[in-house]
Amino acid sequence: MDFSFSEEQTLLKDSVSRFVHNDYEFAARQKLVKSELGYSRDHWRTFAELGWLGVPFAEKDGGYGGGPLETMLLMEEFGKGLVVEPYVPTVLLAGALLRIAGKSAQKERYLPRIIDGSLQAAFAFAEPQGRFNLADLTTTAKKDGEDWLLEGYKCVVLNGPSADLLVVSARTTGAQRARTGVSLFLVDASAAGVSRRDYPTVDALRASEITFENVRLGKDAVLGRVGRALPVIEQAIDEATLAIGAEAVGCMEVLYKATVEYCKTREQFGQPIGKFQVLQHRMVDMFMEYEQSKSLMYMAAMRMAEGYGDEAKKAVSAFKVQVGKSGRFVGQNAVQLHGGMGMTDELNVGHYFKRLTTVDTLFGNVDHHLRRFGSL
Amino acid sequence: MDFSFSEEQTLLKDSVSRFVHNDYEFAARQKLVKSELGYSRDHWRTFAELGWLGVPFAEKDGGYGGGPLETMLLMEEFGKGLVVEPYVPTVLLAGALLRIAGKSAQKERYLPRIIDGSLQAAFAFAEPQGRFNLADLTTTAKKDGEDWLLEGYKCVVLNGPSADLLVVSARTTGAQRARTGVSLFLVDASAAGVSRRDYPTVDALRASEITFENVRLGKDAVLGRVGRALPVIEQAIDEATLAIGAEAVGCMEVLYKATVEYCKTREQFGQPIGKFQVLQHRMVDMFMEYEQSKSLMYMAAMRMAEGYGDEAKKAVSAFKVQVGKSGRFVGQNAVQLHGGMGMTDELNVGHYFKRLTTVDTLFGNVDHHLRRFGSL
Amino acid sequence: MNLELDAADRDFQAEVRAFIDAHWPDAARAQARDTVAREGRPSVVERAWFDALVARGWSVPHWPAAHGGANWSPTQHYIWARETAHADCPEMSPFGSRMLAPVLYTWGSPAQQAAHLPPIREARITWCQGYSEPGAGSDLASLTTRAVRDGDHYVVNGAKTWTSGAHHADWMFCLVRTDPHARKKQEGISFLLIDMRSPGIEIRPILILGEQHTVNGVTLNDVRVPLANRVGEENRGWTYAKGLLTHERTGIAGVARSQVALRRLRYLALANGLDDDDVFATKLDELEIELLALEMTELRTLATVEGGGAPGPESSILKIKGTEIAQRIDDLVIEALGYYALPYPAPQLIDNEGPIGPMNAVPAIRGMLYGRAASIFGGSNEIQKNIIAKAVLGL
Amino acid sequence: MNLELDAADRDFQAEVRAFIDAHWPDAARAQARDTVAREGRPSVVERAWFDALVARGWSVPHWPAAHGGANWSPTQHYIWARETAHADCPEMSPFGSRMLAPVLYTWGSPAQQAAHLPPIREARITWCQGYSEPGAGSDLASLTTRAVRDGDHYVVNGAKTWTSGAHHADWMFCLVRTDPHARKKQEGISFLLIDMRSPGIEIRPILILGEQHTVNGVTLNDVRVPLANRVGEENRGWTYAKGLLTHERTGIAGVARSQVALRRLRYLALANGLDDDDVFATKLDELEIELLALEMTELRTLATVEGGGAPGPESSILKIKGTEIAQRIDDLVIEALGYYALPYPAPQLIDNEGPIGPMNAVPAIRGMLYGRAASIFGGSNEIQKNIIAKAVLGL
Repeated sequence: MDFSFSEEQTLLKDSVSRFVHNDYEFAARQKLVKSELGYSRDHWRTFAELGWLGVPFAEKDGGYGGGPLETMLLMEEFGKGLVVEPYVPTVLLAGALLRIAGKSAQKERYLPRIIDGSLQAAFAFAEPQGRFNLADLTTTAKKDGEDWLLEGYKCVVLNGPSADLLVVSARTTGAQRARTGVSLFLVDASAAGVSRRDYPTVDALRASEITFENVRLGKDAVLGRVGRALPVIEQAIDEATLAIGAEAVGCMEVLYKATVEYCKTREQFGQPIGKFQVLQHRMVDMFMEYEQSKSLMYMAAMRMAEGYGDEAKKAVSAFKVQVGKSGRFVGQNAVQLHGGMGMTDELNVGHYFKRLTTVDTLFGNVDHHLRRFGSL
Repeated sequence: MDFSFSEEQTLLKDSVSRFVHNDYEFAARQKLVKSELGYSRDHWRTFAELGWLGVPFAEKDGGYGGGPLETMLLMEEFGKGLVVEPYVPTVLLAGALLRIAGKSAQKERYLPRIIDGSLQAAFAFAEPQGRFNLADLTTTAKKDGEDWLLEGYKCVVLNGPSADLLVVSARTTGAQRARTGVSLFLVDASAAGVSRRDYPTVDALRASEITFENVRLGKDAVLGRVGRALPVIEQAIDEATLAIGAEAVGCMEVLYKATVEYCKTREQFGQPIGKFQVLQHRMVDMFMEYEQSKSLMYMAAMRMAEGYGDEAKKAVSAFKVQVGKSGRFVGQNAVQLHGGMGMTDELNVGHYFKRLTTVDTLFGNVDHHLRRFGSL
Repeated sequence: MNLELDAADRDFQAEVRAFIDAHWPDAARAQARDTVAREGRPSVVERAWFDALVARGWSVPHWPAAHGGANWSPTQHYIWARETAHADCPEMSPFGSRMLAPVLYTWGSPAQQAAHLPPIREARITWCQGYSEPGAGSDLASLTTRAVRDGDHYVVNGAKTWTSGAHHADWMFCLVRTDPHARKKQEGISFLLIDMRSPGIEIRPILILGEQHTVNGVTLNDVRVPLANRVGEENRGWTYAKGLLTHERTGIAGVARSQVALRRLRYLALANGLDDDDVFATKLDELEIELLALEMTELRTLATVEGGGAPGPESSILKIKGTEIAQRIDDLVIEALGYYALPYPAPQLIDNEGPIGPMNAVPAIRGMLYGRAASIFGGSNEIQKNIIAKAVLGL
Repeated sequence: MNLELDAADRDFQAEVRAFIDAHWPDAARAQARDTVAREGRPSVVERAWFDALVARGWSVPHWPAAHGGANWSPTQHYIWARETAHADCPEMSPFGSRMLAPVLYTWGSPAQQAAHLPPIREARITWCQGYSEPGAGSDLASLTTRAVRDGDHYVVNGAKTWTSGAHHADWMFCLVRTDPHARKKQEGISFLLIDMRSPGIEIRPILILGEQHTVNGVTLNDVRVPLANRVGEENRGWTYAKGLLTHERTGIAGVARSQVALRRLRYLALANGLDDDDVFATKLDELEIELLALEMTELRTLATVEGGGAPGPESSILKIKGTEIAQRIDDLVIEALGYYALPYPAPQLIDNEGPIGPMNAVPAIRGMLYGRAASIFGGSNEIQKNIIAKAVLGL
């Protein structure tokens, strides 16, 4: 058993932490989210220069050679700063699918551009009827000679507005919820037949509803094996789940500490409100939720690092359940204990709360992962 | 809408309250539960003299002509005193079955003896495999000429040790859990083939495991219609559920008030512990649980008084869910806030806690009634 | 004891339903349900509804009959609240009709009553409440906005915050400090009516979680307020303000609103593939039971009041449980929506292109965010529990 | 970072398992699982187990090696705790081995160490703890039992309460007040070792919920205690007693015990027709996740200690979460048992006629009742949270 970080891991963590601390103060972040793009291309270039966009990719593919532990460290720090740059959709979702299932030619074509920051990507997997079931697909791809014709509708595609490349899950055979018959396609976002409706999300990210009408794709658009993509999708989603969970742990740390600080200084009825025992115990509960989440974050990351299998899936689901519950508790009570101030848009507290709410939903909420945990 | 009690109802409530207050102090009750019998025959005679044993029976049957509201008032007061006399099994279970389903001859034979206190009875319905499903029966009764032969095993039969008369549910036709094919039989406790193992329960009542081996019963032993007894059983159990729920409300009132009093006087760290805000809010929560339970008690009693149907069943289940949760919360926290004293056998607090724990289980726990509520 | 409405109340219920059917058409209902609630002046259909209320004498039913109230029994008020909530009828702004009016008809001068009660009753004038100040949150009485006499005026300087609807309001009722040397901080406070067009008033929007604009910061710089606009005696304002806090209990639990919300949640769950989900169904059933209990608790309070008594201890539960249940429903709505809890387009985008996802996804997330205020504003739930501990349990 | 045991630890784990297999036979395991735990002297199989421990040098592994400890790393302690809990091995009474011994080997005289440590190590002598007093519950330092010098003895008068195992104990370690005039109440307290056969000691059983006899009231009337039985300096006893509270953290969370209990609960649920019950299954899964989190939190603490650091803030969670989880498991056991949660026959009846209902129904309800003490005794969970608020959050 070993809970320590390597020197390289510590360097990575420190460099992200420094960036968040020095270059990502809340006011600047708020300007970004109100901009047309919704994030900063300059920051994205910085990420590329510091090697962060290559963290999960193998050195032979031009990456940093990191794994779940490195992603965890980076995302936890991102969480502390509520970083809005589309790291998850581009690097951790589309990037992971290419990393896991891509043929050499596909990797060579896309990974360097992800790593150097010149390509934005998104993973279009969710459908309105499918809830959190990754196999529940009405989007279809049908053979037409050598080509494929893609037809369907994807909802809440994160980073949809910026994405150059879309990775799309579609059914090539089988019934609507069958585990086999699911395939992945690489689609140029500007291809004929692709139309988007873009919007911000409640946590100030950007997403799209995307319609695919008779989109013609060449055979090299297939990512991985035809009809066998579900396990690949599951792995990518589990990696991303660990990542946003780590982000949530970062959010919770900021929130419980900010609440403690606020309650030490805010006076009511002639004393700091932190002297009220009920609020003290509430903050102790927030602290405990944070620590328990952090514990399962370590477990999930270590299990994922050991190799992807049932143990890892189970650990990720356990972590996601904990983060969902703890995040709700910590977020709601941070707002509550900040009183009116916690309700305002100008204070950062409410924004962490919104991100925690979103993290609970993303990639399956508490109930979903509880059921998955029990079934594994 | 009318939340007031009639003069007669108030008189009944006051008379039970007076008895509990004057004749049922905790020390005397503790002597009773340690006696061989486990309760007081003198008290039982008093109940008969005051007319309480006839409360739910029609005036033409020699009863008081009361209904769910009267039973509720009486049981709530019993709850405050942790009364151990077997009112529920004799009057409210066996009595209700006779009242609802009995032929004139059966009522004439048994009801006067229940009402005058000379007959003790029990309802043997639960079986080890059946959990809270009243229709899940492996006990069978088979025709043998004009007679019936009863065969099977019943568990946790309340008042089994004292009962002269057993009402027994048994399957006469159909599959183990079928809603039809359930019948009721009146069985003399001393009949050949009936054997018992007696024991105390955790809340200091008495119960038995009862084996029926080839017990021969005459045709007049059938209570109600052969194969159609389930609705009758459900009604009797619902009436009894309302009754023990009301008892639990009485328990909760005693507990929250006792806890408030204790915390006002008990000093720690130089002040009454009732000055600690965390304990204050805990007691507020206890108080709220009590009030919410009381509200649903009124609702359930009024719905039952309007007539037995789905509305009434739903209200009883809602009440039982509330009582199960509130009882656990109030009981556990009364013990917690009394500290070490709450853990002792000598203080009454722990005994109320034990009774509340039992009430949660009896006639179906929170999960059972939640499911029933949702299905109605 | 029984739960049935008596014949007279059943007649009243029928009358209310007929009135709603006549004046609040189905189309208005559907729109109220599926769009984001808007702040500010009533829309055309809302205006028509308020006019119908005024014509019928039902716009301020809880006022004394002399001032235009309807003389209803508590049960009638309960029926009214339930029926209008279930039909999604618009509510009059509470600041004038429920918060200021009782102060005016109890302690206001005849001139003040004549000037201000009719426009409130007719929903022609909107009010905002100037109580909270930066720095004095739950500890309301430590307010510092100063009013100094200058001839027949007060000159008011200070700042108010969390002022709901200040940006739409014609008038503000306001607590100000007139005696900074009073022995107790509660004793130097006066109650003023301030015209929002007065020079020296500045309004700064405070955006609430999710960029919603309902509350404001209000600065008062040398605002001149005629002495005639002081309600009651000088330095007794706290008594008036505090009096009205206990004045109004009906509806504080929000039972009818939560019933409507829970019904919609069940529909939403069905529409989102949760119909077979026992675990989710259990959560809904648990909530429904809690809500039933709360409704009965409210009815018990009503019955006491109807019998001429003061509300019993059970009434103190209403706000705490009411907000807990409402917030829990909001949370479950988010759970039910799945990914469609995320989109948060600007209202104009919805107007132009229609909603994203199911019809009520957007009001839902907005409602959840704003709903967090319910346990904070108007005396946080922690403060409520302090009050129960002291007043009910004697701790 | 990784969770795998290294080769040396895996070897150790194998060694422990082999030891358990050799000295704690399956029959003993089954009996430990299915019967009511008994107080007092070890049974024959338990005696054999303790003897094997002593022979192997593993009876007090956490002690310094000089006094017979095993010199294990924190990871080895963790492995030991887990393996023995999963095999239902008996535990040595903690009063001598975990609570008194650290005081003795840190502050005791050579004579005291020589006299008392070996019999504790060999499980030949049992101790009880005389800290709590009637009137001083969580506020331990306000104790009033007086010790007055009389030649080379103290004469002790007073009363102790909640004294676990006093009725079996040979000795009691005890806090007494030697200076009633000390400036702070913590400063006039001394730490005495008292022979329970001394004249003047009276023991009164205090039955715990459900007539269980584990704790006692102990009265001391003119009990004469040699000065040589005082540990350390006079009036410094509080320091010694307090020191040991932070001494021992491993196992405080009861993770292994709760894992065993949860595994049994799953079995019980299956045996009681709950295998298809999604709602119940969800509760078990939620608990399992909480327990996983707690185990990881404990491992993080272990890792810090192993690295030579002081336990981090996360360690303060262990007791609170540990007892919450254990009590929740107890509650679910009662739920799973259904009607068979009710029978409560005297132990003799079970001995004579066998259990009523499933094998472990009776230990279950007894355990649930006694388990309520876990959040009260040894510093209530409320006190624990006060400590975290102050020490960790700086509030």
